Amino acid sequence: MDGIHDMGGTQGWGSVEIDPNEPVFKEDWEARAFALSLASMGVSGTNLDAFRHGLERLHPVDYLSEGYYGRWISTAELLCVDSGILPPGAVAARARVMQGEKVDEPADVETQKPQYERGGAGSLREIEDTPKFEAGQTIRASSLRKSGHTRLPAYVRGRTGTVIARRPAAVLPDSTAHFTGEDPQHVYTVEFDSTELWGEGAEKSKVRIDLFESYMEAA
Amino acid sequence: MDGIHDMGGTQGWGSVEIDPNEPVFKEDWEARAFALSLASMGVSGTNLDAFRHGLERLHPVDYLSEGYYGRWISTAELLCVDSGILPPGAVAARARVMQGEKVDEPADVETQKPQYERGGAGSLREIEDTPKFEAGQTIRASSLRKSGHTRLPAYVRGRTGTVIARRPAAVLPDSTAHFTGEDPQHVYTVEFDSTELWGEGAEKSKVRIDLFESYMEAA
Amino acid sequence: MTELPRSEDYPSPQIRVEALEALLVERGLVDPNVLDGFINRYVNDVGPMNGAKVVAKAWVDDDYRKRLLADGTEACKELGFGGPQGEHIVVVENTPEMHNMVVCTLCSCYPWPLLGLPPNWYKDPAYRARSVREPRALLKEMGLDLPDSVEITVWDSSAENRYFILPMRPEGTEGLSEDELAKLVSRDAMVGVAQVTAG
Amino acid sequence: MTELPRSEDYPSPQIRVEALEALLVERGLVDPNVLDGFINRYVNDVGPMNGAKVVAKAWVDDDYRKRLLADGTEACKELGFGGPQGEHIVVVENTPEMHNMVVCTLCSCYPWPLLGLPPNWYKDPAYRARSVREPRALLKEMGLDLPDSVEITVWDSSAENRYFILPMRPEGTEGLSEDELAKLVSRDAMVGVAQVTAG
Repeated sequence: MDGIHDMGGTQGWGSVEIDPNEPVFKEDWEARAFALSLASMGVSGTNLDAFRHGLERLHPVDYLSEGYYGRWISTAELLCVDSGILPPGAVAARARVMQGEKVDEPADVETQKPQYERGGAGSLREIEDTPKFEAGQTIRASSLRKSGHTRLPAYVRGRTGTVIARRPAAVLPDSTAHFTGEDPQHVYTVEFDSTELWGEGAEKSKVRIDLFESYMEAA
Repeated sequence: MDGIHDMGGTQGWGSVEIDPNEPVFKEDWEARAFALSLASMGVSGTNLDAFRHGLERLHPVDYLSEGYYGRWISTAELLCVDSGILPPGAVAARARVMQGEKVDEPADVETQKPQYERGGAGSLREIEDTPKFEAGQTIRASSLRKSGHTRLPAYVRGRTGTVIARRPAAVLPDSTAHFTGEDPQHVYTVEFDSTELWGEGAEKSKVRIDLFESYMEAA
Repeated sequence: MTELPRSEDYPSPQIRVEALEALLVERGLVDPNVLDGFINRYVNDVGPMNGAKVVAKAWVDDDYRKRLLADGTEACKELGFGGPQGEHIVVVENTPEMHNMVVCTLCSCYPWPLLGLPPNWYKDPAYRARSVREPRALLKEMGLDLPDSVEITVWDSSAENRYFILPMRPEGTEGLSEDELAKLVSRDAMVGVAQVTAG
Repeated sequence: MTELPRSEDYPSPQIRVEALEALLVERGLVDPNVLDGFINRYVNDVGPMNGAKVVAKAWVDDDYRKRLLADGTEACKELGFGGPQGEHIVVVENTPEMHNMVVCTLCSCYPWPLLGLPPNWYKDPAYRARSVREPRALLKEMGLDLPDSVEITVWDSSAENRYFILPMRPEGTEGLSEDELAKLVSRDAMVGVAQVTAG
């Protein structure tokens, strides 16, 4: 989807501060949010791609204002509610109860974990399809915009680059995030020149990005 | 620039609420912000395009959180400081003084209003250049990304459409906002099919958008 | 170029408005009475009632309707409507087959002389974002459920042309005067997110 | 699909974390000890010290360096480093002519087994946005001012491959042991936003 998460090349964000003494977690709740988020994928029967898509489904203002682990805990809740593990509103109600309010907690609903066939653990798969592209080849990234999850960022869409390597095949996030199957595909690292992406006035540099085979066409 | 303001087709924003009894200004300060913003262009020697670019230069989080007239008053300040009409920090210092804090207000600086030649009031211009395009012609919108101001939204870049009308020539915002000249150009209304913009699964509809001649190439 | 502090570290917009006005007035750069004049104009004199007069006249006077569709700027001037954000007005007619609506995806350009300042929904990111991608779903959520047979065209005001919708005259209004008709015409119908009803 | 209330109307993330944990524990779906284990692992056992060992070994053992560049996943496993977010590790070498750096523009993918969880700057919108468009200006602001003669390649981790930078060994470290070298190697150098200095 064309959401706030797709940040490559967007402008106006200001500068980056490095805090050299930053702890792994700034606050205890962030550590808990991290661990619960990892657990949420298993208990909801979803997967990493669905989790990433969950982050994208948050309202842009929330995405920007909640912080990294704030986004994670919202997404963990989203996946649990999607799959019926928790009823809608359960987390907010319990949070209010914990803060001393008198609130009715919603009753459990029927679980509806996603049903789809997994080809193994993790995301890498061995496939027999003949690769469509090879190193050195010129390709164009698809210019298609999708409403669902995709890992093709807007900044390379429709742009021309060169394949520099083929990587292990992997499940297609566009399908896996929506539980319609794994659709494993070859993955390639593609190099784009900065002037192709940002115009002649751009800093001279290269971007190398991993693209799934269906994101690419021969150019 | 590729900023948060370029919202056409972006996703995740939720639904729109209409308040049928909404006043023109919800609060008095909004009315004042509106009037001051109109005045700020004149006193800073800038223009409407620079004002629009000022809105885009706000940090994305501020852009989303300050509200419409909040953005305007920030931009009015930006233009006054850019042109040296007010020293940097003057508004914040005065605001703090008005709230009872003891704060030193910064001394005035030398004004540096933009110097450039205007071809008249407003944005429309009469030009003698032969129009490059005509109604019925198929064109492609430029796919160029710019760091400065532009009125070519990302969602039509690189997409193919049909010219439906030529409109009065007008100053090019990309130049005028940066005071490098007016560069008046022909302007065309171009129709894009929703499937060209958003893919085959999109709602069937048309978008008609005004493009400056330099945003277009024959297709 | 100037960079402002982030809003979280900055005084509220409300107090910054007061501060900016004071600073500019002290320097003799703005006159508070002129500001009052701007505000008064857009609170009291310019608003959807202007556009409604244009629509009502076009409904009762077919010659005017033709002039309006041929040259919106001039036809609006006939009724005394022009000025900032109305340099070039293009009027688009809704029909039983084609529904038109207006947006400004990049900011919130709007035909001020005919409609005044834009309402919050028009400035909402959701409206700016969704109108060009899923107008039918958006209109339905906003209360206008168009049959599939009606085509939708969305006008994105990306330059200095300002688009204004001439809505369809509702049935059952044959006996009404121009003034009575004008009272039926809502702002939202002239932006293309509603239709006019007989009331 | 579920839509959550907007954060302004919602309890704070902090209290929602407690609520979610309580609800899942009550239902027997998560074990707090397992959560403690996850946290403990990434606070204490997995972090940049892992990557630093890989770098130091590559600096002192040229055969290892070649294996590392040829098959990062296997070479990291030799030192015991693998697991989530390390399914396929690709190691890229910085040279006097070519500087490499890593980003994930779409979220914040990062080679956990080698570097632990990403620091805030890596997750900052400014880093995610600017690294692919103006890497040289960004690196300079972050303290790494590269000569114009050095080319820059930015690796955007958009799929399941995880990129890891083998920084240049600084001059003046000829006499140091592998352990001493590892202490010099900073996290930021292994993401490509800094260089290693002799200390």
